[in-house]
Amino acid sequence: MRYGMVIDLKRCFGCYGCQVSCKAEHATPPGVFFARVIKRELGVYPNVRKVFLPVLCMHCETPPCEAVCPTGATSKRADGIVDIDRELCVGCRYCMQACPYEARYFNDAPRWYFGAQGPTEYEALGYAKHPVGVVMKCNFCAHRLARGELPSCVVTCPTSARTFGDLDDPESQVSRLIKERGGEPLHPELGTGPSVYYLPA
Amino acid sequence: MAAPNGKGQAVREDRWIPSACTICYGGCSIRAHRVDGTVVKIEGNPASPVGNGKICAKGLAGIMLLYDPNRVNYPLRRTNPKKGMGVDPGWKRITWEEALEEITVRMEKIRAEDPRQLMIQVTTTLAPSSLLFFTFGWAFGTPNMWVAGGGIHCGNGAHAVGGIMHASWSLVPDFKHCNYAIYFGASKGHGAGHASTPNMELAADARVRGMRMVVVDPICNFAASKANEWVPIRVGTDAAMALAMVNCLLNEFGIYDAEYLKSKTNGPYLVRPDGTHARDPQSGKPLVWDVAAGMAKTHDDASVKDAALLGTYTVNGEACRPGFELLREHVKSHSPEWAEKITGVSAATIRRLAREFGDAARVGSTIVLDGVRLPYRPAAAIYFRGAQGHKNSSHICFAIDLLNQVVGAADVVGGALGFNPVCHGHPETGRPRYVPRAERDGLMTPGTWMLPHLPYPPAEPRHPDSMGFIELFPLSHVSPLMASADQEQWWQRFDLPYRPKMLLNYGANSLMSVGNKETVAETLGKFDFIASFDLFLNEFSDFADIILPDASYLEVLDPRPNFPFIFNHPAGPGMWGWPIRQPVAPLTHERRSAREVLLGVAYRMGLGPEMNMALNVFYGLDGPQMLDPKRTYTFEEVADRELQHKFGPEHDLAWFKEHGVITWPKKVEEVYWRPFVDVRVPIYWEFMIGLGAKIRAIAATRGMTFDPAYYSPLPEWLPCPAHEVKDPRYDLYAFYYRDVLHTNGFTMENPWLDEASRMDPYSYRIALNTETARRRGIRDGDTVWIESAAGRRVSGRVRLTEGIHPEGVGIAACAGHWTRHQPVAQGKGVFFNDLLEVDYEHTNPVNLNLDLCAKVRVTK
Amino acid sequence: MGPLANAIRTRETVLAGAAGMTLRELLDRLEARYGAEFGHRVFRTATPPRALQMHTRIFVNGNAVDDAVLDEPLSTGGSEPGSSDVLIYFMPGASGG
Amino acid sequence: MGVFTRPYDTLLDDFQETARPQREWVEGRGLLLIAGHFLSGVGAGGWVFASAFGYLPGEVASLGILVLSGLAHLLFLGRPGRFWRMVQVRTSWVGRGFLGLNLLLVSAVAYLAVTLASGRADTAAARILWGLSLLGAAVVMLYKGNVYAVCRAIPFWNSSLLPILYVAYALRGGVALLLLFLPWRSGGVDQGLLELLELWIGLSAGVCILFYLTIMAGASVGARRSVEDLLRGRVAAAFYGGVVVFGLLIPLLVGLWNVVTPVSMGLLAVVGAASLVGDFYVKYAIAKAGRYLPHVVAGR
Repeated sequence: MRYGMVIDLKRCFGCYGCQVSCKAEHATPPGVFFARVIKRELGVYPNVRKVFLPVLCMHCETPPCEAVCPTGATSKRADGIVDIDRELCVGCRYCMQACPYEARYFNDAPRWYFGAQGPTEYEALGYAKHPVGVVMKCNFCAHRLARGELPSCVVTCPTSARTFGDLDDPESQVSRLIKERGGEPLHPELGTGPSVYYLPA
Repeated sequence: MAAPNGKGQAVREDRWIPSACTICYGGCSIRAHRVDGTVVKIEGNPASPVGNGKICAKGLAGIMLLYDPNRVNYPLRRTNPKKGMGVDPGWKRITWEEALEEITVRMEKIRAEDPRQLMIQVTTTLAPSSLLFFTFGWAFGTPNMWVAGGGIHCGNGAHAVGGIMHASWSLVPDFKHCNYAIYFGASKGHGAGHASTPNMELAADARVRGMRMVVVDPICNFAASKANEWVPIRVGTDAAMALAMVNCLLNEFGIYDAEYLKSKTNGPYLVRPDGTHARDPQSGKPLVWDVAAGMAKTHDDASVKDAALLGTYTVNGEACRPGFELLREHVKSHSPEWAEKITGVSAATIRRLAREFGDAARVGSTIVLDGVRLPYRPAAAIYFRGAQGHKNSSHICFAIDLLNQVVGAADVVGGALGFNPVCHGHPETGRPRYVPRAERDGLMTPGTWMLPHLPYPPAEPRHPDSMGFIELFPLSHVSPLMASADQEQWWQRFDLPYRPKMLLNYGANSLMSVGNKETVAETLGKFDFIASFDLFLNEFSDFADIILPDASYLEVLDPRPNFPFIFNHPAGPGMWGWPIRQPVAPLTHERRSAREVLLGVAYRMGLGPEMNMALNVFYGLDGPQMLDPKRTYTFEEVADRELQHKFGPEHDLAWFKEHGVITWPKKVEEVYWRPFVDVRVPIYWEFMIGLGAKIRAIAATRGMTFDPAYYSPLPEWLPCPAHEVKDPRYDLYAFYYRDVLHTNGFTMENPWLDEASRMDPYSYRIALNTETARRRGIRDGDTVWIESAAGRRVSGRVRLTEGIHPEGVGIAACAGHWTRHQPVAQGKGVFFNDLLEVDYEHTNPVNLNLDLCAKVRVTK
Repeated sequence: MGPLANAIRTRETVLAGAAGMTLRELLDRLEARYGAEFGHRVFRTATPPRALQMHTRIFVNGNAVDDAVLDEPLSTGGSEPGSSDVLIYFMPGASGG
Repeated sequence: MGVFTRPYDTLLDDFQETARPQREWVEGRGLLLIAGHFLSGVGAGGWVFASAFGYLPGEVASLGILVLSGLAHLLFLGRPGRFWRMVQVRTSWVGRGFLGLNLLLVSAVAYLAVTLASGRADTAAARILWGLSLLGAAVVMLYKGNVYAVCRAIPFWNSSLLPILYVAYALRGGVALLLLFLPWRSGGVDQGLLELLELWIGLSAGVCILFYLTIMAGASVGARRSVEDLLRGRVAAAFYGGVVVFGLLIPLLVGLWNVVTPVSMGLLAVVGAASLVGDFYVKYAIAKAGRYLPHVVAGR
């Protein structure tokens, strides 16, 4: 059993649905993005196109973040999810420097979206989940998986660009998509063995 | 359940409530997760075809709108009598009773004097439900109502042509079957707008399926980036390119669908030398030439075997030619080489695209769906805001749609589809039911429409008695004269017997949504009194006298967020869905639903009978659900009757509150209706000749003139004022585009969307071509001035990009708020509209569409 | 009712007519009484086919009717025995989007 | 004009950069970590030489500096109270550094206690403790460079040269620390001083070469942006002013001059001070120049 995600770059057009959906699901504080969208431009006029690359924690087979963690707060679960035990984290941010996918965020101090106006009803409720002084990141919406639901970004994606499933099962939709459409992880040269694959645009 | 929540107590309430989004007028179906009275998540509603459980970033961010501490919580009254931009009204909290009493008294006085002195202004965001405000206008007796957001976000030309040619508000490719879609300044499926989320998925499916997409646009944006080909075009010249493509199809490749043109268009209608139809003396019906019989017959004569599309025939002693022949001849002068000079798109490219489009259409082919053999034309030409937002609006859309008409790719499998022009209703009740029908001259009139006046047949032009002169220009929807610099001049010349005294505003920030702020501010200054329903104080509020704290879309009831289906219900095959919008969070403070308030005011004024009748008309209520003119109702009761009227007593409001949506399958003859409905559409707009003459006869005497070419029966390319600026210092075309993260102005205050916009390289920047910038010594990130030839200036930071036409200056619309009452929005982005002139000269004299481009120069 | 109500200064009027009178005949009589403005508000064109204006709605005994029944005899079943309640509603044009 | 002040704005602006700059380990509280790295290097180096020369003030100073570095590290943490958890030495260089520092401190303090008590440094206990302290010092000097070097996420750091460079700097820092004591040393010119100077100059030459190599390596791989930052970008001031002028030019000139004709002790102390300043700026500049691996690059 190894949870994995396939993101179809042919479908994605950079609407930021995943980013905001993740925000709403996890009530992440300002500046924290378990999922986000990178928008860049390639080519020279008139042969140019914008590239939309949604990123999140890649839940690597051999996670560099886990290797460098001095306390063992970061660990890989049996189902392939790389998770952080926020009770063990000392907040040295070594993992943030080690992660080639910029998937980790440090919750340095309490922050609210309306700043001095204080937390909204929603934030007061949601931010209680996030201890200050530790590192946080995407966990494939483990709490939703436990309820038998798909991750928030998968459910919301207006273009159905995201497919979630078991990479160990060759018959799963994720495995088939990777095979049929030639899925590739981000920075394969690093040998981190990501569980998130991208289908060509 | 007893899972602990953030507050550590056991959860008492944990519900998912189905409703409808309203961050943009897409109105996608949502369900809100409420825990102990707090909305903790918004998701799409999988039970509804309006999104199928998907929802975009804007919709997800609704929570931050709901709980924004900057919202208006109490009725406010100004204490400072002086009105002006940035002048603090000195808001003082008052009671609802005080507010309503003052409003009622003033309106009663106005109604006694002349009801037309009341102007009603609403936002596009809440359309179609905001049109409910128009029912109040009808009851009150004023014709002066408009969607103020329309100035920038509405498509007079797009909708009118959509209505005339497709019996619908807008167009999309048949994503399920189309193989070749060419977009002219449209983002359907790649951003906000009608059926926003559903189209995103349909477009993505089409990409994966292999639909080839070509995007003709000055900027390489969301649609263009996903397209197989981006064709950069000079701003506002789309009509020239489309005409050249039609020319290639007809005169170079000889590709056209004769069968379709003969039976479904007025192509065979004979045209006299003066341009009007040859008509049957008795019935007055247009004549066609029956080649088989060798004689002229009326268009609807069943004995016509083979109506001629080409040739010259003598009828009543005159040499007459079929409309199609005239079209073919007309476009001859519009060669790709001619178009290249205007559009900057090479003749070779235009030819190639025309060829690709023509081949992709597979003229003559058929396909079997649900056991029915249907015409199969998997090619579509789509236009929207970008293409139509110009002075030549009508002709641009007409010219582009001719591509579909010529190859018969209109509302057939794989072609260009109007949004649901046909609905046979729910199987149990047969409601809602509407079908386009043949009107004057056998031409199509829509089965339903968003507004009281139909695009075809156009009403008789009349001397105007409304502020916007829509009686004079019957093909218009939104009139810039409602807030133009020259309105007083025209009112005087046309002896408008009254002047606006009071403005009732519903959520529109017209100071930013129409054009440059000085002009709009001046028109707002003319009102004695302005009452405004708002979520936030905004730039417009500086001119309001009373602010009424509105309930957000998450706090109100609306029985029809997606009806009429021609507006924002997904087109093409699939399911019908009629969701409702209902409160997902309790109303707090002293906020109230504007709908309830409005109803209350009407009854309070003794307008009960008029209001109830207006509601009967608006909701199409009759029989047992008809509102009794003599009674009063709550809005809940009205909604309940509306739903029962459409879906039977068992599907009342209570049922909908629980289930959220009722669905039933679309029939193939509803989706691909064209072969099943006996109507024709005009490829030769003969009616424009008479219409133009009548309008000129009324307008000319008052000094309101226009180039007759705008009313020619065949499309022309006519330049925008921007194209005619001679001063060489102004060498660039500023245009706006719709960012995927924002719709209209109020999303700018949403911190989740603001955050994403600030991570986005383009949202808040002025897009300038790298090479263009280099020649001016402008570097990425520089702050520059954009100055229009008319001397209007906006400032902002530059983002250099290879993805924009070298002559283009691209700005995401609706940004640049300066009100301190929206701290998140304040100072973000660039206020594009400030570059726009609002006057008759910049208005299309057919549909009153405001020109949305400006010739500018960029300086550091 | 609606704006025209102001123009013709009345909301309700009773017309005696032979049973079997069609709606079109009724409207023609009203037009004769209230003039061309009425006709313009009711019909799209001055000459046949005189289809009803989009922004005019007519209810006969509480049922909305359209062009199809213009030339059918008015159904009875109004508030008075043997009579028909005919409600004509005029909307002003609106500038929308 | 938004709701937030600088850090949030910077964070969002950074997302528009092709290669996002690293800030956690250099800005705000991140400066504490850089200080910690600097101090631990100087302290460890200082201990090695001071204990080798048996120069007590130097030994004490080194230990003081090591304690300071420990505090700096501690205060940098998001949850200092949990510092004792940092014991994962199997794969984590931070864990190793933490243990190395503790080993060094404990054994060094014990060594001093034993030698001062007995007055003799050649007892078996003393030798063992000294050995342990040198082992600890070695780990402390080694771990810093490796902490950076293993970060493949930040190409400029991800270089095998970095550990060597940091060790060299640590040693040089140790020597520089001792130079600071020259003014107070009894007697005129002695062996130790000359050895110190030659040692210092040798090491300086070494760091020059290593630094040059590091930059060249960076310029040829994915770290180009970082090198630009260093040579002509947002880190240039710290690089030229701190690393080059303070850390290399000034001390080298004075040092060489002194070899020709001996100058005042005070001036030699300046060599040490300037060299230490440069030492700090090396850590600062390299950390600040760190940029994350870009994800979208032409051709992708």
